Amino acid sequence: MVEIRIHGRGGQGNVLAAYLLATAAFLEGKYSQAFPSFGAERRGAPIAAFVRIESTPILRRSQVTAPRYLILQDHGLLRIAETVTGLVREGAILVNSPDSADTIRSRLGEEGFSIDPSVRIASIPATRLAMELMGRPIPNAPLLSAFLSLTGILSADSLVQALSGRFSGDVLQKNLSLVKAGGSLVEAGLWKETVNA
Amino acid sequence: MTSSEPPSPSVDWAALRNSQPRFSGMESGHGACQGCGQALATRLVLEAAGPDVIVANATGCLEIFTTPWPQSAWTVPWIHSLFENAAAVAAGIEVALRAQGRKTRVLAFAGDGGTFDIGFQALSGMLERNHDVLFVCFDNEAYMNTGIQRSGSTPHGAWTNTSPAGKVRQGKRHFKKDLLAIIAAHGIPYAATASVAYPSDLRTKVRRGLDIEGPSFLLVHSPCPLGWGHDSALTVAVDRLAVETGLFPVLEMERGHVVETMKIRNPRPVREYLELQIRFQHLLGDSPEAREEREHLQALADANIERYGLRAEAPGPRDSEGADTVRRGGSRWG
Amino acid sequence: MREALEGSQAIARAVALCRPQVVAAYPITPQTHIVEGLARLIADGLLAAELVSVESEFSAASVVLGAAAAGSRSYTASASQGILLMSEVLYNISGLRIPVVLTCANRAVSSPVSIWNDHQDSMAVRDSGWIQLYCADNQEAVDTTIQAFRISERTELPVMVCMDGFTLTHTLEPIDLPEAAQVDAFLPPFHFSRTLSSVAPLSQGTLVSPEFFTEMRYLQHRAFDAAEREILETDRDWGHLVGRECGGLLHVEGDREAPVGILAMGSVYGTLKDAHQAGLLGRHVRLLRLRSFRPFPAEAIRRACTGLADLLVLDRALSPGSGGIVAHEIRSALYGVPGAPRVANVVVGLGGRNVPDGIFREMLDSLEKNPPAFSFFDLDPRKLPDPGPDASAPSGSLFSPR
Amino acid sequence: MGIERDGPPSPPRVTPGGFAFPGTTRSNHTGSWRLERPLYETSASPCHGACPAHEEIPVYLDHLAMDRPREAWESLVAANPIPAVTGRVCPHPCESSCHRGAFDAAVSIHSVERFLGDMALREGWSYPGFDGEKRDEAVAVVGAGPAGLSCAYHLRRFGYRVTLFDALPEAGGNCRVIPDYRLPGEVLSREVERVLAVGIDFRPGTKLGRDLSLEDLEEGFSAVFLAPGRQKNRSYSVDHALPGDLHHGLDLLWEWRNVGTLPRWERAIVVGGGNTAIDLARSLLRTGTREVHVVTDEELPGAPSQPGRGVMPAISREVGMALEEGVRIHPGRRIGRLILREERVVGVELVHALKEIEGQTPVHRAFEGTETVLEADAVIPAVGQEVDPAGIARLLRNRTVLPVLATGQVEGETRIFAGGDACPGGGIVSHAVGSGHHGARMIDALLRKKELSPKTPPTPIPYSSLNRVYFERRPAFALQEAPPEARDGFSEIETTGPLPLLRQEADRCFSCGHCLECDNCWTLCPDGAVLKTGGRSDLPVPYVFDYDYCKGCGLCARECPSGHIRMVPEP
Repeated sequence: MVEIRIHGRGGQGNVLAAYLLATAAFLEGKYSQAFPSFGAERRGAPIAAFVRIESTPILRRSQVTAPRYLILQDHGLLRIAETVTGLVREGAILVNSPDSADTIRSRLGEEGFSIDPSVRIASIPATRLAMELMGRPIPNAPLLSAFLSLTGILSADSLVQALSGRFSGDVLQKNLSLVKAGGSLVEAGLWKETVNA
Repeated sequence: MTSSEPPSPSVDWAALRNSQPRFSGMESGHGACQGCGQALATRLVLEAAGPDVIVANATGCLEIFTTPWPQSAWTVPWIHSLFENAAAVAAGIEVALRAQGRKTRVLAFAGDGGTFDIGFQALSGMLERNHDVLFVCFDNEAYMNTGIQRSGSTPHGAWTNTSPAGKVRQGKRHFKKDLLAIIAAHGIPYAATASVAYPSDLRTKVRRGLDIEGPSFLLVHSPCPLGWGHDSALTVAVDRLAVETGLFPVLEMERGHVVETMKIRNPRPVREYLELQIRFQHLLGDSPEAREEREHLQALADANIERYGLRAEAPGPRDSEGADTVRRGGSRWG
Repeated sequence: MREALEGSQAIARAVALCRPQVVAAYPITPQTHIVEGLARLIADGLLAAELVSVESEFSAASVVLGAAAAGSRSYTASASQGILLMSEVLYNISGLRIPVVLTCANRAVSSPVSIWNDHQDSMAVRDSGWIQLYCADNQEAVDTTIQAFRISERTELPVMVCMDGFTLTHTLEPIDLPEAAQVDAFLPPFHFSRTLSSVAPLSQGTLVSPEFFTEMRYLQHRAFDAAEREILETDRDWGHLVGRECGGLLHVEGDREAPVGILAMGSVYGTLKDAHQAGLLGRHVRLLRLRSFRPFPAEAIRRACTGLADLLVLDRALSPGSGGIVAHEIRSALYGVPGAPRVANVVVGLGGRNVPDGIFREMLDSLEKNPPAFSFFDLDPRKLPDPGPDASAPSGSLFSPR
Repeated sequence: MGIERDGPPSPPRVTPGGFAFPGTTRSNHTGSWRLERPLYETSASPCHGACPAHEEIPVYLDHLAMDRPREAWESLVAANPIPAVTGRVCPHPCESSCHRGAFDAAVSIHSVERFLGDMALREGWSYPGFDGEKRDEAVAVVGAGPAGLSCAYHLRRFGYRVTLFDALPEAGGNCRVIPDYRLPGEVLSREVERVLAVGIDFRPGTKLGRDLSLEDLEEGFSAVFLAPGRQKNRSYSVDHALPGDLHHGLDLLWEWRNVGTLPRWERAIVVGGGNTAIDLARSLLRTGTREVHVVTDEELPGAPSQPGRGVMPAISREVGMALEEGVRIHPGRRIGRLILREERVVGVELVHALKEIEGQTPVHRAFEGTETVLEADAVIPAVGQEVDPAGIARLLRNRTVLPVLATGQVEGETRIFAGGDACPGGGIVSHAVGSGHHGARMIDALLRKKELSPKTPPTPIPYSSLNRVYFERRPAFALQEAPPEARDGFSEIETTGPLPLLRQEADRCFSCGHCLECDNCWTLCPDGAVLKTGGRSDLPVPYVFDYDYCKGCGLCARECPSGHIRMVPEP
């Protein structure tokens, strides 16, 4: 079972990102589960959402405490301990940031987190991309696209289809262009072996 | 001098009763007190409303004295749920009927407790959501069902078991809640007050309330011989005085604006009203406190008359003296 | 049709398939998405129903009471304080024997304030005369919701469909939504034998004297016997129609011959079963899922417990000063049964506390150490103001502060 | 064992949700709560009590108010067959007693009575109630004035054969001398003819004591009713002095009626305070006498009075109109001396005087030293009439009037009854009508061998028993009255109004003690214990109490506008 934790702030579309991912998985015939961290937080506060993907029915209802993947909707979240807690060895973190993966890794060290060397880190400037292509700082579409490209666990088409189920017209078109752009910013299949490991 | 004969055993009373030229929504045999103003008011409201109605009834005397299972006095479909939810139950009935395309009219009945106080929230919500319901409050100015405790509707100075008159208190300290002003603030199509002393006026208002689409509200002043402490024969007389003193203004509002009032040609002194009721007996003495409260009540009555412009010099069809003058020949309802 | 749906949206769609004519609700976390979903379906013309956005849960319950009494299929949903605010009306609806379906998005009850899931709200109204069906997952919540209308209308008892707040309501997962034609075939148009009507006027909600009150209550109590049969039959019929059942009154699986059993209600059962399948329990365990808390299927419980030496009962609500609630009833059902298992009762997951899959093994291990009859299993004594002698006890051990 | 029922009743079976069937409280007979029960009870209205003709005034007012003029007239003539006459000439004591007078103004009952009387004449309505049992007995009635006519009429209604004797060629009695401006002769004639037409064997020109005797009547008839009236002028003189050309007032009025002429004087003095005096004074003015004075030792009606002080018996309205027309009235005076030249009157000496009533007998007193002189060329006494003893001396036994018992029987007689002006009291037409009616009822009782039980005068319902809040103040109807300057001839002074106005006037009636059928009791009973009977023959109309449910709260009695409901202790 793949367990993913998405971190963001209220209003950034965090839960939606989780739902999109789970929906994309469902569309590929997999079993999936997505749920928010059930917080009472208001707009702007750090929040998390969870995704489980599996080829058999998912029974587990507990929160995701040991995720394989973290998706961070902004790099400021790296300062918060809860963000990285429980990440498994050989896990991976995708960060929305203009900074490079190395810069992020060293910043984590500066914050006092000891990151296992097996943990992989990647980043894309998703917010900038969203501002350019959509005019709004909603980074989740390019992030998800990049995540799928890196891991290959689901196809970008499934994400496009999931988005089509939620949006239409101009908003959908802009999201689709964000998916395309996001996916192109990372090296496809870079984390694939991790998945298969 | 001729007297009516005692009932003849040969008379088919049931048949006679069933052939009365009026609709009977609440049958005889109910257990209301002798001279009950609420029983009278309810009978009148139902007569005016006719058979094609559904009644949602709040907890209170009315519910208790009409439905001692396995009996019921009601001949219209009737449901009692709780003290505070008559308006909401009626709203539910109304939307259900709307959904089903049924044309039956919906009435909600409550006392002043179920209207001014515990039921107020549901009432306000019902009015705000524009349900096509006529809410009728039988206002007897205290919680009578539980044994005469003060309510938001109890008038200033009145004795109740929770606003007793004693050495340092002269009955209820607070004023009767100006419910009508609050109702007015909802801007509903129609709201009115009425009195059992003016049955024709009351009937007209029931019909108007039912005819108008959307929520309507009718406050019916309904004396309680037990709680007010007046002779059971005086129910109507007392209520007429409530109107003619100005203490209970009778009026109609549309969209929150007063459009019609029952005028008073010869306002009666408040004392006449107080004297008939034990709940005000402590205000009739010569002590300075009693005098002050009496004057206060008179001032409240005068203020009502002024506020609603109740004074009239010339007779009118809807003034307190002309509204229910008798018509001979069985045409009271004509 | 299979769709990936948030639990609340799935419930909204399931309710819509049942063609209610009146929906009344007041928003409260975590119920809100259900009613919002229904509002959207109505706004889009996909559901022809009157949506009454009332000013309180009290009125929500009152409106559906009136609406159902007036002959319309009616639905409401709430949670937590909302259920408690409704409670007076809930008693009334059942006492009047009016068929209504309510979704309880289970949530803790304040104070202190908690918006998160446990079963305190529905447990608080367990004696209100409502059928209570607890759902383990969203598919079951959908299926149970549809079944609930039929059960309610056949038994003239109101049905509360209990689904865990957030854990189910806010979780997106694949759902099989039945076809409208299937639901229509399964659920006939609403009929209430005592519909308020000027054609056949009846008086409902009368004053009943001591002379008759006992018999009235008895009638209501007996209706729950019929409800047991109705729940089973309805679930079976549903199974024939769509190919899946919801577990009737009490679902038993796992290791049928095992001497140890765990009984749970609601979504925590999924995690338990997952742990069982993953071998995390470390022993053979019989799994019992109580779906129907009211009617309480005492006979089914006695049968399911045959051969058990120990039964661990998970409660997600508390009767302060007493302990768990479900366990009491289980013990009561087993009272006097020869060879009945010992019943250990743990309260876990109050106020949304995570119930991780590893916790079940700890519970089972603790059974071997002659545990107390009742404990707060996931209590962390370090957080108590006066930790006392057991302060050093690690989290996850059986600990009874009494 | 204490008290046991026969077989325990099977208890009702509980229902799902505790529902109940509609209207089932009817099995709950809350009438058992009652300590007092209401009764519908018709009480006498004050107008009825005051009406000498015993008219059921509220009843016919009610009919008219409900736009049933014919029924109104029919119930009116059940007591009084000549309403067009009485409606004009009666001083209507009913109105003085009317409770409405204390509220706004008395109901103008006489206007209604007159209107109905006129309408009946105009429409040609015939009397109801003559289709009952026919009786073989024959009754003689002597005197075809209002008393005799009334008696004959009611006897016919009871089914008797009636022979009516009168000395004069026409029926009508002293009504005939009432001037046309008050009572047009034609109105009188038509009502009299209608009475005679009910099958009365009328024998005009037949005078008792001349053409037949009392013994003839006793022999030929089962009973006799005597109503000879007072035809003999009371003797008049001033200290035994009399003018040579003495005319009595009543004789002048008869002359006017029969011949159509009256003497013309320069200045005539009429002595007396009754209707004859006033009628004559006004007639004289109309026929050319330049100045007419009326001298009476009584007070003007309505003048401030001491108890016991005599007041002019003339109808006060008539006195008022006489004054308006120019008749000069000298109240509290009497003629002390006639000033004669030869036998011709040239003037009189007036002296201050008064009439006091002490017990039954009037005492006249004059005050010396108060004399004044009034020139005149005629002094006409109109001081009243006496019973003519011819033919009835046996009954009079030296008394001036026929002594009658409460049963209407002449003292000492069984089969001889009397009424009208020949008996004590009386003097007005409606009284005569009433006494004739009473006589007829008593004769009927005698012939049916029933007890002769005269009705005791009913105690009228007090004003305080009415609930006046249900009435709106409304101005009373008034007959149109010709202004004094236009009253030169003998055409009627007062004219009536249209039906709607009279109907409204009738509607002003409080219906004291009678059911208004206002629906108040039916409307205001909290227990629905008042039922309308809707004209069912087996029940009283219009309402009955259903004592199964009446809790005895008393609300209906308190709110009955007309005092028709009384609360009595439960038996």
